[in-house]
Amino acid sequence: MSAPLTRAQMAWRVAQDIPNGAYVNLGIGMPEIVANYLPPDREVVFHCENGVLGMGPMPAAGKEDYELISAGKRPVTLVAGGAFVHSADSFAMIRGGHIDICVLGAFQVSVKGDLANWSTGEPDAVPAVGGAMDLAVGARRVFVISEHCTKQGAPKIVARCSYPLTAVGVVSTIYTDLAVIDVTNGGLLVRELIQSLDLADLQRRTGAPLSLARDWRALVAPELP
Amino acid sequence: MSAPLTRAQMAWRVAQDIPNGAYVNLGIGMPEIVANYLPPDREVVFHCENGVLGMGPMPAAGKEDYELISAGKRPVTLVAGGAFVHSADSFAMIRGGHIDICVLGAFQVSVKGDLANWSTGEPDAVPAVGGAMDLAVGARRVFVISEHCTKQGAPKIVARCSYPLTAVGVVSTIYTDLAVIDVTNGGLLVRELIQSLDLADLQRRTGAPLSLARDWRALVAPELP
Amino acid sequence: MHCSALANARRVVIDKRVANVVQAVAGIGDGATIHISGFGEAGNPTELIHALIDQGARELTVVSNNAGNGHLGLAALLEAGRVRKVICSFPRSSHAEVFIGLYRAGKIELELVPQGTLAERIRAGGAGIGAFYTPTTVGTPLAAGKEVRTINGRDYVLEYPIRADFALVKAELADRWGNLVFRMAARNFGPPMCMAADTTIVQVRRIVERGEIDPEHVVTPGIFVDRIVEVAKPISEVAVLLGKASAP
Amino acid sequence: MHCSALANARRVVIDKRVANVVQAVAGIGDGATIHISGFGEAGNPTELIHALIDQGARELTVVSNNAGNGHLGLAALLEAGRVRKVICSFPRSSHAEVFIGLYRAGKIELELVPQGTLAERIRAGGAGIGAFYTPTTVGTPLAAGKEVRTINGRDYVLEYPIRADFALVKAELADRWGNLVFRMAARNFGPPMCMAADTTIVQVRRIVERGEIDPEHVVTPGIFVDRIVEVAKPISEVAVLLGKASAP
Repeated sequence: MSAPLTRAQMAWRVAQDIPNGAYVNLGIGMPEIVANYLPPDREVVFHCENGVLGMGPMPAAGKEDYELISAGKRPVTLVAGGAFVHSADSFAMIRGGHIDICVLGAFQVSVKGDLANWSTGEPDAVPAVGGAMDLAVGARRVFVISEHCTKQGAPKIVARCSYPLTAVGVVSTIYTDLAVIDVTNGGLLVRELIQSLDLADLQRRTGAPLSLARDWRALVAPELP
Repeated sequence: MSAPLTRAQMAWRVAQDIPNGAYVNLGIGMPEIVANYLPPDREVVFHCENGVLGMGPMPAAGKEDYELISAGKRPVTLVAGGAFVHSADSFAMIRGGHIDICVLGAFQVSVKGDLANWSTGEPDAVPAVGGAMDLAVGARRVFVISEHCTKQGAPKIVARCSYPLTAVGVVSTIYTDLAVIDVTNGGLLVRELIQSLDLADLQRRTGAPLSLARDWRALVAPELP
Repeated sequence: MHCSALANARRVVIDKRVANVVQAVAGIGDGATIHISGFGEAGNPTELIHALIDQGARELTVVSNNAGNGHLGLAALLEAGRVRKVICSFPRSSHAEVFIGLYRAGKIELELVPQGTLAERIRAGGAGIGAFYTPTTVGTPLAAGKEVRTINGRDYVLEYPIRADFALVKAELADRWGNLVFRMAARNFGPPMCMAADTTIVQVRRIVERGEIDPEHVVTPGIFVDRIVEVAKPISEVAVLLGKASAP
Repeated sequence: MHCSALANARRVVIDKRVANVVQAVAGIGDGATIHISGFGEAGNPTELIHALIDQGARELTVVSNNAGNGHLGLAALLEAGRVRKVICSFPRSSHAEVFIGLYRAGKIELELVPQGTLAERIRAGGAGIGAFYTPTTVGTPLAAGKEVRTINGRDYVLEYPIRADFALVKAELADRWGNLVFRMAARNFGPPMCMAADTTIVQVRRIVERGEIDPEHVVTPGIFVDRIVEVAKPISEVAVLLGKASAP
């Protein structure tokens, strides 16, 4: 297979990199569906910044309880071994470095791992940040999941973010529909690439210099509904 | 009656000034016995800085549980409506101004309400402060309970503390075996005085200027065992 | 600090129950700063807010994670024109049309605070902390004008506490001493807000006897609570939004 | 931050149980900083401390509210000459003769921290706060050399977080995910210390099944805990001090 990954496949790809035992926060939007593709033998604890530690799957229809919701304000469930905490304690978990992985969407990511995902800076936009800035600086590793380019074809991986920043130098790995790219001190390192592209193709779609990891692999994902 | 108050009578006198509904922390030593003399119609919640809110009386002999102790490390009980919290939350109560009254012993109190009660500054002393500094700055009102003079007859109420300070300008009222004295912006105001002394007598035992409240009263306490 | 007149102690008898939401919100004056608990539709003290609307206080500053949903609760308070300023982390929820309209019309002030910084600033207000350094917002527009300090090689922004004159909070159970337990994700900002207001007002589904709440399970001890009122069947904002219930 | 190799994640499988106290304290190296829970005789992880004595680590810095009682637990660790420095609020307890002897002989360093500042510095270490301003110690010898800042007309002292390499904590119950509940006043420094160590090691009276601890009643969630070990009948320091039990 060689086509760009679907959103489901991107989420699946991120899920493969979440190790057993990790404490994970999934941002609102595409990151939320990562939970659906976790390999069944993995035990992972999902954290929601509104104070739910041990988020489980969506409840059955009719069983929704709007006092048990995710940060995205959808009804969820709690797994055995979960716990409820208040907002100050929840963000102590985040800011204190207790969340192993946070998966966030992005408007832009820079070559230095700067993240812009909360505001496009348009003058009439109503600004809203939620927990994004705390998650970006606090999680041990920040995974970005995002289409490689905007709908207009502009690169989202850039030399320098033009949108207002969420946090500076925080992104570990970028998972796009075309590639998996580590942000390293030596720059952007392509670890996986879909088979229909070569590095030059990917570079044309990217606003910052890429290099190919010596052990790079083909980015392949199963067919998913 | 005209003699200096006994320690029990001093504790009784402090207890009369603890209003219904107050959240109260009693320091280690003489302050602890204040609880014994609370008028029976008062509902007061005693806080211990080790995380006990709602401290009750001592347990019956043989019923001691050394996981339920006061800040003075004596076995206590918990009243209905009490709660256990951890040390950071317990001191949030103290530092955050949620304790209405703290009763502390003193080596010295200054005319400005400075308190010295944790160290005599002797060079070979092992320093130890516990929660005294947090209580002194955090409680809404600090009551000092202390003999008026040292065993050697030196005044404990002074123009300026010679011992290392616990906190600056925090004492509201001083309850001694001779008098009840408010610390005010205008200086030390004697509100109650035992009948065998007049102000000049008290002044000779005090290291800072006193004035007598217009509505001063005799300091009288019942006979107590 | 310098007065032994004890008559005006804050709490006269430890029975914090009031009869109804009208009494619960008594004394909230124009210009007050008010903490309002809740995240999305969980933990909003909707009945207290509606009592506050009826009570009439104006020019309020509201501290809350969101800025109201639909036309109920905080959104209704905004719509009634009572709020001068909102301090929140996420005013742009899916049903935040009231706030968005006021904001675009220049009729309301917004102080945008990251959610973790908001929670910590409120906790600091309740815990007597004068200010604290947080790594959140370093290098972003939200740090503009703020002091930045490098500590152990990492940059931090200085943030100040947020205290309120009143906190309006929703909890699950209370006893007459004001001990509280919450329910699931409705806990959110309730506990820190209870700590950080001069007067903390809590609506609960049920008031139980003193001693019924296990002292190991108390989430917010009564020392942080001033008034409690039972609202046995609070409105579900989401039910109204989804058309499954009607507004009060 | 810049590595996608995932093999070395801190937690490989969420079963934090270890078989015994020897395994529990494995890996504590010379020179480590160690949080030790407890206040007086309540909440001391005595069996973990004795395992640490047997394990042999030296030149330790210990953070604990007190500095040991009698000749057990922390006092025994001090007596064995393993501790270079103690950070505590009240080292002069009624049975603190071991610490007092070492201190007077110049054989141990002491950093004296007011109890509330100690608790808050530990919490800050666990919560990612870079530093904070507290009113405690202003104008006293314990503020010597520290930055003082006036905020809203009140003076505050700047204090920094205290993190440890390891925390040794005693709790009551745990499940295999490391969720904890404590017992009465033995809770004290346990929860903040669990948050503020690279590796948190907890002895509990009983390990229960996952799900047995009500999610509303969890005091320290497992995210803050790395290793748990069951010590069904922990020694009572006070019973030994009072001559009602013998030392191990």
